[in-house]
Amino acid sequence: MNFGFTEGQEKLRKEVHDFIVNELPEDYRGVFFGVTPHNEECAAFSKELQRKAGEKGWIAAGWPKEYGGLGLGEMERGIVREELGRWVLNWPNYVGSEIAGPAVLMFGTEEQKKKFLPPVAQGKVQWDQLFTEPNAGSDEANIQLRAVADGDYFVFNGQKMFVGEIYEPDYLYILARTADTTPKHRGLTLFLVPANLSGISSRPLECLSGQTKREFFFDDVRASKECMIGELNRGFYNAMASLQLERSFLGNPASDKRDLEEFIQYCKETKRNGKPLIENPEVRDALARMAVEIEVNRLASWRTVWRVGEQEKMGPLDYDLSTFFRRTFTTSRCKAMMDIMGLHGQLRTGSKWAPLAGAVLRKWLRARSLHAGGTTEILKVVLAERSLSLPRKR
Amino acid sequence: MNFGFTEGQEKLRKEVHDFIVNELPEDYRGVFFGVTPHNEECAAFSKELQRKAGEKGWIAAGWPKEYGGLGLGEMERGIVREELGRWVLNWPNYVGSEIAGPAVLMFGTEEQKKKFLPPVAQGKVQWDQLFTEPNAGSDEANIQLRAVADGDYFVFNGQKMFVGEIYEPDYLYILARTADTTPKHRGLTLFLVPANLSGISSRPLECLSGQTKREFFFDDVRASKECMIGELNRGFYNAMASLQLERSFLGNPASDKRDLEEFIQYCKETKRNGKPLIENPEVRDALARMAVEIEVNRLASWRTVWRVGEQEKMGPLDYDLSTFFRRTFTTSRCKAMMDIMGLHGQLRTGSKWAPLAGAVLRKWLRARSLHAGGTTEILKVVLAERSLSLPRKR
Amino acid sequence: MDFALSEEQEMLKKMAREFLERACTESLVREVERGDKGYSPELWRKIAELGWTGMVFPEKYGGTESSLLDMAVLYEEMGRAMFASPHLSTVILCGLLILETGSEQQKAELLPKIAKGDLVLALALTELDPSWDASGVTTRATPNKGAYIISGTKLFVHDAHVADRLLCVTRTRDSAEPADGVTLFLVDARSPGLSYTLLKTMVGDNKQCEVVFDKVRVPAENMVGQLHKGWAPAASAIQRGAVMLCAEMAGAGQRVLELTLDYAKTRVQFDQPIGVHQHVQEHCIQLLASVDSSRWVTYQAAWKLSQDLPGDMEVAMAKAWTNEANEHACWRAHQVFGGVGYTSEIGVLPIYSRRGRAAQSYLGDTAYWRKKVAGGIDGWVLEMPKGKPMGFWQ
Amino acid sequence: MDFALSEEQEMLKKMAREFLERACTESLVREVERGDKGYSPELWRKIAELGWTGMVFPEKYGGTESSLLDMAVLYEEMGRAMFASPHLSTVILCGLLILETGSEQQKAELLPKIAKGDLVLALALTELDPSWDASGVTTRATPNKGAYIISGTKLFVHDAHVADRLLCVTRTRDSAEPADGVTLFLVDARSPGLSYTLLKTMVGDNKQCEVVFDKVRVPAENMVGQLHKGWAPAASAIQRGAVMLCAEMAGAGQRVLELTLDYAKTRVQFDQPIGVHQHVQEHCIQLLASVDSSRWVTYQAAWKLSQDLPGDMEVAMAKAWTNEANEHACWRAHQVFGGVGYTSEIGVLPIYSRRGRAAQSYLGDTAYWRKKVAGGIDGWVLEMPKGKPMGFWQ
Repeated sequence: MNFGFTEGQEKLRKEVHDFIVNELPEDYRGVFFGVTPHNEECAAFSKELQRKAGEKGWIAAGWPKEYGGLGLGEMERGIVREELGRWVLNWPNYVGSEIAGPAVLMFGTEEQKKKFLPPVAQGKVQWDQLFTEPNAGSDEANIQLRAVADGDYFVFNGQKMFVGEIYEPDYLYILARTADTTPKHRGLTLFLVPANLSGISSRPLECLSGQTKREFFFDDVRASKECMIGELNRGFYNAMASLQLERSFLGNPASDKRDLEEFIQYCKETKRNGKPLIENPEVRDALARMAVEIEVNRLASWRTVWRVGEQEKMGPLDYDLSTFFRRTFTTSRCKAMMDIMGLHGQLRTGSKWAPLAGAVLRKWLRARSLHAGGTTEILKVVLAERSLSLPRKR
Repeated sequence: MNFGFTEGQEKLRKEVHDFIVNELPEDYRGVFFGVTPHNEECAAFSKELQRKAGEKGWIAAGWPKEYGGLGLGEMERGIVREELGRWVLNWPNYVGSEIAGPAVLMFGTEEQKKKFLPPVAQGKVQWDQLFTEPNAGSDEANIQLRAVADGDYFVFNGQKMFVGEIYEPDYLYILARTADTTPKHRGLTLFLVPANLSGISSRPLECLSGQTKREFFFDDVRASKECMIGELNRGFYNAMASLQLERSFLGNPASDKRDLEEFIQYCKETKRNGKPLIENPEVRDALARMAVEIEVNRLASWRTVWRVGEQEKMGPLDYDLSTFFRRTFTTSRCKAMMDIMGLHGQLRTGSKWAPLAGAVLRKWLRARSLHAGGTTEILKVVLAERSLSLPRKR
Repeated sequence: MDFALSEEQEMLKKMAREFLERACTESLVREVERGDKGYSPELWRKIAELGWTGMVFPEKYGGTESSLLDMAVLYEEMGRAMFASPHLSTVILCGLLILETGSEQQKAELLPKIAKGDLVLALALTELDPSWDASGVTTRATPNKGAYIISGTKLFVHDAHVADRLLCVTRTRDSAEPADGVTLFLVDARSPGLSYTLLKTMVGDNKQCEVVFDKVRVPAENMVGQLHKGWAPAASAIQRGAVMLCAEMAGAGQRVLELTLDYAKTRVQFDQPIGVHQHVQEHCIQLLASVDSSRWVTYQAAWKLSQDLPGDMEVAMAKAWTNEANEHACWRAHQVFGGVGYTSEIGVLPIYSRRGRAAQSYLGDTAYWRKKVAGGIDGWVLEMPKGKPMGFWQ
Repeated sequence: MDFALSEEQEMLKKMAREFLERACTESLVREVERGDKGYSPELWRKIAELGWTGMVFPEKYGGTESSLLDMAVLYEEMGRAMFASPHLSTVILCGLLILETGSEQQKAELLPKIAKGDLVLALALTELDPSWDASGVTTRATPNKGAYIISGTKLFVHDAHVADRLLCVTRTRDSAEPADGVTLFLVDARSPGLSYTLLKTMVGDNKQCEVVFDKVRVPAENMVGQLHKGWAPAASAIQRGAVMLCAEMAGAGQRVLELTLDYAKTRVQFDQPIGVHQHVQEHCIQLLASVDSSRWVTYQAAWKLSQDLPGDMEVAMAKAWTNEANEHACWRAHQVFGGVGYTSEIGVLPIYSRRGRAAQSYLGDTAYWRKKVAGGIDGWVLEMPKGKPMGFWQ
């Protein structure tokens, strides 16, 4: 056992850390990790930062060099993600580097890899993920957006919902129905289509936290057959296989820790009933609890990353608790922080009295729905059936 | 709405209260509410107290006068139970007055009522309930103890488990299989048989809390046909119908409150790190939380009692949350009390250093299994399907 | 004990439900959220015509002497309908305070106007270091030639920007006992030296302000109640307001429960309604428990205040419990609704969620009221039985 | 980062597992619980032969210089096997303290005896107002003619009744800083003036005593470490012991998880294994999460101490978390097992339950360690980025 890092790993960590510290503005707080207020300047800044990181090779550090990566191992990729998380940061094109890119890498043709991956790794493009539909939420296989083969083209018709926050995506990563089958999973296919095709339209959906999600509509959209990723009708399985790693996200505990550090600073600086909050025993107990939970999740996340790296030796990942912990802890932590802030907690970004520029409030609002990647209930079914081999209901 | 009591109700409350205060010994603490240490003197005392209460008519206060009751309404019965609970008291023959007695009252013949009920109401007998079996826990219909008709007799063979703490019961209230049917519920029948029949044997089962439960064995036990309560093969339904009221038990919040009062006294008298526990802000917060939860449960319990009394007007009971609250709150309350006691919490009755003579420890141990009347999981299924009309899995 | 509404209350409830369903539509609620006022003056006019703004006053001031219990019924419906108005500020907080403490002249002048809907009042209580105790009052009122000069900053003042007058809680004397030296003044909202800034909060309605008093001159006859003795009536007002907020949260919770059950029964995923799953059922049961319990603690507190019975403990328990129950209920609902409940444009759950959080922190958060409960507990006395000692515990 | 045990550790684990499964049977565990000693001297002899009592010492004292991390592996297995012995008292608490702080003569005399299993030691630390901080030490040691006279009462002293010597934590000087003036003495267990009373606790093994020092005379050369400077080594001993308790709880939890999963898969009710129900699955998932997380926080703390890295925060987090996780895990298991898990005679869950609770309160309960975490947080410094301000938040 070893809970430290190698010299090389520490060096990589410092490089990433120094890069970010020097690039991030002084008045920065939680830029674009889904908690950024809508702000064009901010969006432009984050794209520029992504491009600079792309030059360093850190966007898709695990990919082979020929596709723009650095060929780094799981642990090193984990370190890059952790350092990003330390600043509550994420690349705008998270879909490209963490979700769709890996699918292309695993199931794409050589042409597709050469075409699609390097721009992602260089931080030059933005991709969006279009999976969820009004009737396909936790039941992803229920997808109804159709892709029908027509000569050298596929023709897309249908609707997608709850698409991420990218304003001007270059490509759309789509799971679409290509056959009516039982079970439903067997008739889905993955596509990566240019976002500017005629017939594609979208509109914003305002969310509880002030975030914007988008709805996309496909009206006889024709895309060249080369846009299909992997085998026809294997899309559901391929998506699952390439998604596995999203579940363990080292950025989360690191960004949770940053949030906590900022909140502790707030508690040191803020007096209630004439006394700094940090001196209130109940506040101290709550902060300590948060610190412990974040550490627990950090270890669970690293354990998963390590275990994924050991797959060759030990077989497929046995269980991953990091997502479970993240969801459990985030809810209680955000509530506890809101409780500590009292009346001030309801103030949002832009109010001069808003604690931490409203960041905690946004987190709390976001915590009302921690559903990216499937509901917590689905997560529990997976843990029960796959990790614990508990029986299924007859 | 009215959250007070009528003058008559207050008078009844005072009568019961005064009776108990004067009968209970000064050094009493939580006698025989399942938390009494095994002690013959204590058992004899509780039987004697039951007999005296029987003289007052309070054991089965709701039953018609002809069967030994006072014919009191739901609210008045609630008051009697609440006053008992205030002293963490219960009648030893709880099975007779609250579980089996009501079944006899609802489904017994006139002869059975005249024979069985008055001794219960007078506090002169002890009954035991024998439902659970090794393979019939939450799945009560899975009962395998057989009763086979043979002339004027039923012949019983099989085993029962987790039977209450009565040392020398007079009668046994049994749910037994009388037919092999699908569904299984349709082949069960209720019986009330003398405990001294030949072929009945039992042995004690020691429990986590130091309580003793018993295991009963039936080996060709012959009991007269008159021991059958209600219709043949309707036992499951009749048991359910007569059990309904056990679920709402006003004694619980009252005894929880008494426990809390004793614990608060302990916190006032006990210094930790040189300061009374009651001055510790975290202890204060925990105590306040307990007080609120107990009040919430008290109201939920009274709401159920009131709603049961209104059944003629409003139809069958819509939902009952008192059991749900009891189980939820008891677990967290016992843990919180144990936490506050620290190292002293592990000391049990008989140690001179044991806080409150070890009563909290016993409660905490008991809280490991709050299953009387079905698991919490079954309770939730009932709430979901019956009270909320949520659909069943296909 | 009677858990049913009276016939008159049932009528009021029915009338309010029907009126608000018709008049306070989802689109109106959204419009009010976007607007500056925080309420709809047209609707305010209409509820004044219905008598809601005056019913709690005596007949001679234009009311019908409705009780606080009746008002709780009304507030439940207002919470259910997401109805936003300065009713709490004007009628419950200021109006009843004036009725209780004001001079005959003040009552005769102001109450009929309130009853008619012609006067909006706001309670200026909390400050930069907000507190619901007298110690938080630092805004100074200094006597000056038959008048008082008020200086200080009030924060989180509901409805100040649309009020005709402010009821300002000031400090007129320093003393060891913070409650001594607090004085109440009615301040004309257009007085020179008064300035308002709308706070940016997470709720669009229930607008709150920062109000700066810069040497605002108030005639001495505008004092409400006695010099230095203003805290007791202010504390009573906080109690009444807190109970109304509880009723509002309970009503909102009831609607959230209904919406959630409906969604659980009709949302189909994996070819079945999601409500068949025990994970989802658990959320629904917890929702039921939270909402139902909130109603009874709230009604009990309202009943105590209505009956002029000592209700400090009941009010404290009601707000402490209902705050937490509301947070829990909304969170459970979000778990069932998933992404759909997170989208501000689809359905109303996000509105309930945000309003609920604001109500939780207003007029005393959970920690505040739990401290009051702990204070009540300090006075508990342990009654002991009187019988002869028996030595059970040796 | 490496979450795998080394080859040697895997061997140790395997050996310990096999040995304890064979030697520490359920019936032996029950026998030890019923006995007076709290352990089996035969088994103690055997583990000494296996080297477990000395392996953590340097070779010259009869050991093999195993690390604390190795010991954590061993303690996991001992926890799993419900193995009770004075190992923690003798080797971890006292032995390592002597190794760290004792004179060469003390080490040479005592450590080889410990290693051979010929010497049992007990740490006499906590008192009537028990505390894990120096402020709790009030037992006096007064110099007297080349010796010290010790007077005071120690409570919750593990294994004192079977120890050959006690390592007694005394106060030799009063000072503003409680840690200043604490001195350690080795006291012969048969010294005149020493008396022992076994405490009645909920655990039958891990016996604890009240130890009264009534003017016990101890030669000055029995002082361990420096006069007045005994607290630092005592605090280190508490840390090491706490981590071992964590490992014991984690190992016990692992076994509880296995038993529970097995029961959930094989216990049939309603014609299906109970593990098909999501309510039961939820319990199992929570159990997995509790147990798995406990392991990693524990191993990280053990690793830090093994590497001589600063580990105050990691130890505090490990014990704070593992305490709660253990309580939670046992409670979840009880929910799955229902009545069966509550019966002391059937299965071992009740033993794990009781032992777990005792371990939680020993060597620092959750509140204690969480306070340490809060103390660590006070020192956190918020790093800020260095780029130019951009005004995102205006």
